[in-house]
Amino acid sequence: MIKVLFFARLRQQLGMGELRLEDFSGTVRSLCAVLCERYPQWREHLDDDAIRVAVNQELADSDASVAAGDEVAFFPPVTGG
Amino acid sequence: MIKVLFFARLRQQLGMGELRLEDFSGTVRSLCAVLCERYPQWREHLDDDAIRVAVNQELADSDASVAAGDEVAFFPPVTGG
Amino acid sequence: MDRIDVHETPLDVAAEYAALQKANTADGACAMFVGSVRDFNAGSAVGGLALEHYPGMTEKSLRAIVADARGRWPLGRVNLVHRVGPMQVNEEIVFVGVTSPHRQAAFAACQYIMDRLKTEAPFWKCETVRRACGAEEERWVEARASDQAELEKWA
Amino acid sequence: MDRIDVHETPLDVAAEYAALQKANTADGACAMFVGSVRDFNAGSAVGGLALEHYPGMTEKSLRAIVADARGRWPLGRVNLVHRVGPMQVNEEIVFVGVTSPHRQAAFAACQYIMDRLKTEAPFWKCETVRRACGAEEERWVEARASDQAELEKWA
Repeated sequence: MIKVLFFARLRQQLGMGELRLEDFSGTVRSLCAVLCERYPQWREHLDDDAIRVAVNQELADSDASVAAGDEVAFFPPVTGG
Repeated sequence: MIKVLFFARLRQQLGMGELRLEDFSGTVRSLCAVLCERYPQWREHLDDDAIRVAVNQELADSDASVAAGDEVAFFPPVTGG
Repeated sequence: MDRIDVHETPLDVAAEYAALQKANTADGACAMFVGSVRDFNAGSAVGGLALEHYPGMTEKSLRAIVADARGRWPLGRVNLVHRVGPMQVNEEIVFVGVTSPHRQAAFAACQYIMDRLKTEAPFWKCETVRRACGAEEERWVEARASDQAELEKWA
Repeated sequence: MDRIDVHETPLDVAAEYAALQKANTADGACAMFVGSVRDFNAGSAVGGLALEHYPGMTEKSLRAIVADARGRWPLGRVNLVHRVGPMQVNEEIVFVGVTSPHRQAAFAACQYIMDRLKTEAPFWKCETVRRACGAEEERWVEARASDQAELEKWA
């Protein structure tokens, strides 16, 4: 099982902060494709070069691998400080 | 009359913090020559490229003019902060 | 040696400085930065701010940034505190304090930590904006290209 | 707008910060630097310090430096306090605090003020050095070539 998190503006746009996905294994890019297939209205928000990804709480790129037990977070560019 | 001040290490080396000079008019360089003539033992301390000069409380170079009423200070490189 | 903290209560800059300085006889230099809520941003009057973060990742990210700073400069104490949740105009959002025997190292490390934090620590600001008509609305703050550009000087 | 002060009593960093921040809703950034007396310098244990200055020129010099900083960056409040006279190890010598709407301006101006102060404000440090044999002696601190070199980045 994979835990997927969304933050800030993206969380509001998708109307969801967290979901769990059974039986996924692949890259961040393919995870994103799976999500956009399941929720087509997410594509415009999720399939965006500005969106950042963290795998297991570390910044990652689209080629990073994701497997059972991982936590993947999608979020807009950060604006703290 | 010109007021001449010495600070820090230089003040200790010359054994004097302040003196007044009557009837001088010229450059910082010539003022320095007048002082070294009057106090030959000052030459090794005063005639040194490291020594800084301020005329009327602003940093100046050897070519700056000095005239009656001016305050001229000689001091080592600053070390505050 | 490092104090890294994320909390919802107000920052106490005086206490943070005191912790950096107390009985610290080896470091002659302390550089600090405080970021606080402005009353105006991107052309609009701001009435307040709410800071969202990614609880699991935040401290991890801040620790990695501070560790990288320590790898670049000889640092004594490092103190990095970030507030989250709702806050008012003029309240402090972030404190970074760094001590070192050397002034240049303290300044560089403090600025480096802020530049990295601004581009990779998972915080997001949502401003309450006051319209001319008196209405209030919430608006997510946009990331600035200039923050990304600042990173290049450390590459 | 500028607070520039030279005095013999201890610095109060918390009060200086409070003055920079109080009801300052326009500036989101505050960069600060504190220099204090180290216990070790140029290979010797330091027991204390005495700071000599040129009373007539000191504030004039500091005001000129701050005015030049204001000419280079958009600054809100600037607060520059330098202690003179005798002081102990770990006590603060100088505080520089700068606020601005922009983080980069605050950092740059704070560092610029320190770099200029270090090379042109008329202060001289005389350290009390403890020899291995237990004897104490006074020693004028030597200027550093690195301080002069730092100035070049502002040329």
